[in-house]
Amino acid sequence: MRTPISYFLLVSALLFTIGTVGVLVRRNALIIFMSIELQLNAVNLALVAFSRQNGNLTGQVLAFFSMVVAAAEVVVGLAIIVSLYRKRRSADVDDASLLKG
Amino acid sequence: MNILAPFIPAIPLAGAAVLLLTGPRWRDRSAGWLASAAVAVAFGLAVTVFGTLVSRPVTLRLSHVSLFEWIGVGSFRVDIAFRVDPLSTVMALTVTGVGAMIHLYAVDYMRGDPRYARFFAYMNLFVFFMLVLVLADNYLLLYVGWEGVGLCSYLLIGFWFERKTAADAAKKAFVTTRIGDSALLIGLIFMWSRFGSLDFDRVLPHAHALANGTATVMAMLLFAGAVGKSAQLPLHVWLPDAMEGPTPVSALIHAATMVTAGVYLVVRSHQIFEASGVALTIVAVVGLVTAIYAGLSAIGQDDIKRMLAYSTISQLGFMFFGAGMGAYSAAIFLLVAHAFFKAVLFLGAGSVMHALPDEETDMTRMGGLRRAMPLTAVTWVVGWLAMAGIPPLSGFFAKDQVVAAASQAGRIGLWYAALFGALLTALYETRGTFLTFFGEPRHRGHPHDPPSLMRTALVSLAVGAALAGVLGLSATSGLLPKFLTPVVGPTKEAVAGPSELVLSIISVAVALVGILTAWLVYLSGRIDWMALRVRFASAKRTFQRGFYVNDFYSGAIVGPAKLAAAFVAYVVDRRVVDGTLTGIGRLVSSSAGAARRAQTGLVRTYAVGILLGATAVLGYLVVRS
Amino acid sequence: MADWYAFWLIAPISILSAGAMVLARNAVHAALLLIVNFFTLAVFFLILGSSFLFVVQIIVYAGAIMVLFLFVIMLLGVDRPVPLTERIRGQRWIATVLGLALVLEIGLAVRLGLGLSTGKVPDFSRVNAGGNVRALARVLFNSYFFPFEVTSILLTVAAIGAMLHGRRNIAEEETVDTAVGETAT
Amino acid sequence: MILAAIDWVEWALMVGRVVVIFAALLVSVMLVIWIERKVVADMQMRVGPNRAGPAGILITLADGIKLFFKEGVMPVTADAPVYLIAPIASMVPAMLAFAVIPFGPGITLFGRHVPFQISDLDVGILWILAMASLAVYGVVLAGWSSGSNYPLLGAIRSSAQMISYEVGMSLGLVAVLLTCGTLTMSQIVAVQGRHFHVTWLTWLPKWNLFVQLPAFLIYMTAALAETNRPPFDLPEAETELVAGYHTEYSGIKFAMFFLAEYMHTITVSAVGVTLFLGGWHGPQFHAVAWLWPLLWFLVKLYVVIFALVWVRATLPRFRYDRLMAFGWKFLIPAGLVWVLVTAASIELPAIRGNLNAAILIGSGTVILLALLWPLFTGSPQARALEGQR
Repeated sequence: MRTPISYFLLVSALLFTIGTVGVLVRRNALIIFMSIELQLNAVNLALVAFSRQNGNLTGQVLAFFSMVVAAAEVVVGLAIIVSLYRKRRSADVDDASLLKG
Repeated sequence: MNILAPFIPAIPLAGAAVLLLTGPRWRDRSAGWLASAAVAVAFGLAVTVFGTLVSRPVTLRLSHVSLFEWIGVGSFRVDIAFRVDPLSTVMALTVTGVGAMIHLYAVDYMRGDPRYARFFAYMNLFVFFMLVLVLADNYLLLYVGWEGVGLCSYLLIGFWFERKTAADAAKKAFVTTRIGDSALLIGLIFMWSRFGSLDFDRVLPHAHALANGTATVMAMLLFAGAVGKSAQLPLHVWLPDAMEGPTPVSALIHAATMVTAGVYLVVRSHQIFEASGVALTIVAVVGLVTAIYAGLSAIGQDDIKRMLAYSTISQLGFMFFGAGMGAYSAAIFLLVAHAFFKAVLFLGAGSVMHALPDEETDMTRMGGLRRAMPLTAVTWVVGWLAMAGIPPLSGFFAKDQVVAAASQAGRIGLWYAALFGALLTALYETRGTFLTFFGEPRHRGHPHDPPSLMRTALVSLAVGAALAGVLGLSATSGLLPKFLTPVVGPTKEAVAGPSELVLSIISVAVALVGILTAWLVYLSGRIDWMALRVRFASAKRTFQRGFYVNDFYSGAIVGPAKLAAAFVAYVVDRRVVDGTLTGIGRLVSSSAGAARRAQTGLVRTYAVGILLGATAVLGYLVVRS
Repeated sequence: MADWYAFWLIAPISILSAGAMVLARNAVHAALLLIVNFFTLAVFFLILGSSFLFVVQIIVYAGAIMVLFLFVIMLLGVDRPVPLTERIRGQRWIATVLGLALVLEIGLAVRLGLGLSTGKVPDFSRVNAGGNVRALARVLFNSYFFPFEVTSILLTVAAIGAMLHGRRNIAEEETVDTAVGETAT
Repeated sequence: MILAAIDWVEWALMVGRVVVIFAALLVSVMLVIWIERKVVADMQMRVGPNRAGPAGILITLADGIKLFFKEGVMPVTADAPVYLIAPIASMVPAMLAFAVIPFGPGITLFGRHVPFQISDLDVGILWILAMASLAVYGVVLAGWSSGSNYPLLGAIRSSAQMISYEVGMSLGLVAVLLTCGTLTMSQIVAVQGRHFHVTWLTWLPKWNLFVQLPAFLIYMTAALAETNRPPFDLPEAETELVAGYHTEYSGIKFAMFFLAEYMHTITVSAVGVTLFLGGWHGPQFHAVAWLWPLLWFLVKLYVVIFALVWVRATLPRFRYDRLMAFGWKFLIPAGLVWVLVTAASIELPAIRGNLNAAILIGSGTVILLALLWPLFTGSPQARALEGQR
């Protein structure tokens, strides 16, 4: 193992940021959702990297839980997007601004 | 046996509760029978209690029955407690006895009313509150009864609330008496601040220690309550209007309950009035003025029930006058006697109305009814003569004692005035009698005597009215005065004026003069009283309208009050109060309007916020470490 | 040594695919790029000694979640390219600046915490003795049993919730096939 | 780590194995296509391919050459990059799944042990599942990127079908890994090398087929659906969807789909052989010891493939809603129940050593009988019709 763990962390940071920027700049609800998935995965990477660094499996367990929860979240989230689309004929999150003050 | 005392009010209460909860299930007249039975049982209990009381030595004729502690705040303690003493027993007997007869009368009178059971529930409740009032052992419980009586009068006067006049009269009665009630409540608070208690036993024995002015204020506050409840000037206006209720209600209000409460209160609290001195005089003057005023007004009435209402006011005036003269037992005597003969008169009037088409109450359209309704006429005549003060009927002794008290106290001016009042009493009552039962018939339809049940009530009460005089053949040694002595003290010795016998003769003479005058005008045929009405139309109208007191009130008090209310409603409330509130609302909403710009509704804007926060927190952590 | 090459082979693909995903105009392309990214992450997991997460990443993310995404994209017909214009004023600038700030901060944090080039990585073979799956299961079913069970409930609830959410009420006659010229009864 | 522990010789061997196995796979595909056409023809009393080569064995090669030289037509509405990726995405998972299949115990060359297996991952079964779950991409992307309606419908149907049956398949595999207690393929094969302890059954190898019969049935059914083979070939139901997701494909790209499909068939058969039929186990001989396992493996593989072809020739195509209902309402519950039974049998205290096996075999037999019962009595519908008459 020659690769320093911090490299993985930096990759994780970059991916997370890319995901964040994606959430901020994209309007398509599905792509925003994908960006969120990217963020989650970036965090998973960081968790597994920490697990490696600390020499125990806790980080991997946490990443495992994160994946399971992500699966549940995707299912519900996509259902919401589908019903949003049925209502508004659009997957643009800017169109769903009912809460505008 | 004094443990029975709480049951005296409890049984009518139970009757009321049963009737209120199960009212519609009672068929035909059963509800009326039940209510009458409840009051009758209460009367029986009162008699029992009275019996035990009489069997005791004079000094021991007082007992308290405390049910439980009602209010206990610090040193302030009020119990639900009843007091059995001569005064309360007499009152309870009167209330239940006369009340029972009125209930009995109403069983038939109210027959067919769609709210029959409810009527009797209210009646029972009325009796219950009145009994609480007279049997209470402290002022607060008395006040409960006091207010309850007001409530029941409201419910019963407005019993036929479909009629606007009835609803208005009920409101008027309630509001007008409330003025007095408020004064009474203030008086009670004042009393508590002075004595730290509201128990009779802890207030009245110490009343003489009060400073003169304090006593006057306290007495006047109590008297204001009495004035309201007993329809004395200037708060009498509700009573004539109260005739809108069913006649048994009027009888109950006038004879047994409600209006007598004021007299009872004054007599019960006489120590406070005596401590003031001037207060008693005020009571006497107010009573006398009311008596004369109401007497004059009664002469002007064509409506039989209004005439009786003014007569009640005037008789109550006499009671207050008696109390003000210090003749408390005479006042109570008059109260009892009045209960009988006024009940007779009212129920007789009810029978007449019942017999005539369309509930006729205008006496100018009656006349000669004695042939059609002999029994009613006989009982009425008993009531009339009793009221007018013809011996040996009860009214004679009672009124004679009251009037004589002035003479014996050496207040000749007041005595003359009282005699004038008595003259007026004889005059207007005779007028009413002649117009209704004598002379040529002017009525429509074919009147007849009421059914047997109503007749029974009429006869019983007439007998009472005739014989109640035995209670007080003499002001000093009569049964009632002696019985009441432990409470009100012995009747004052005469200090001036002619002897009792002379005074009695003068009284009878005055009554006869009144009767003769009325005969001359209304029955002899020598004077065309109809033409007289036209000739003295303005005087007639003044009398009829009760010297325009009512109109004065609506002009001088109600009008400005309405204006003030409008001012409060449309200026103070709308501009100031609402303005402040809407101002606050506008402030909030405008600041919210500014703040809501942050709420774009766009998820991505919020996400920027989240990221900003995350960056800031992380930055802080990095910089700090 | 191999992990070094593997890392430098995979990391650029990972970051480029992520960036391209965010910039993709077509949702399907974005999804495909994300799948690529997930594969690279799977390889990272393998390098980091978690062969279980490596497979699970492929099964769950690539095999299930992204298929679901594609499915929804195709079902909704939102697969046409969309213009990437921005309607919220300043959003892109803020996003860029904050994103850079975030990367810098995390970089700083990593430098402060681990150091950027420390090669000192503890031995993992003892931890993974008997295979990564067995080791992970031991931890999972001993220390984290309760969360594990709770997660199962979460999954059930999510499945039911999604079913109810996505369901449309279809009239019964719509479900009956009718031959031409015949009317549904 | 796995990657770290490999030196250049290992690299060379690895590349060698990959090439050999890939080549063998391609040849196998040709063979399987020929077998299928021949067998189906025989079953339908036809001649089948008989021109190219002896008994038409080169028919596939000829077809391939034809397709290779055909013009590749791409619809204008197609999404070019995805359109090109789709056939590859279809082929790659089928091949990758082979990476964990052991063909034999291996051979010792130049003092090194060379296993007949590309990589013996410690997550072998999961790897197979992962690859199975990726297979859906080829179909979905092909259907979508064609920019045409029939392919899209076929793709959506297909993806729904494949995802659904994946669950059932994984439940079958879970039962296997529960009995074997390992995820590693070579160890699963090793476990199946043992024999039963019961006296009169010692000759019988402890193949998972015997202890996990319901799991085998579940797996094979799901595998048929996964590979879009009849009777689950809805994605390409010609009568409804022209040709399903690859309607718009032609030439070499179409050939790749074709290739991928048969590769998949071979893969699932190979997995079935490995997990349930004892893998390369069989009577071993000392002469050319390395060859026999390979041979046994291939024999079993072709038996399974023959069975699949047989099924194709026998059963009609499912209706779509029945297919989904079967997957969700029968296969998955059955799989869950079977996993429970298996888990219970493992946890029960082993009184006589083989109790768990006995339980599994017993309940498996009961289930099998229940399934086969209609064969002897006729289907309920048929009986209902009888009754009407």
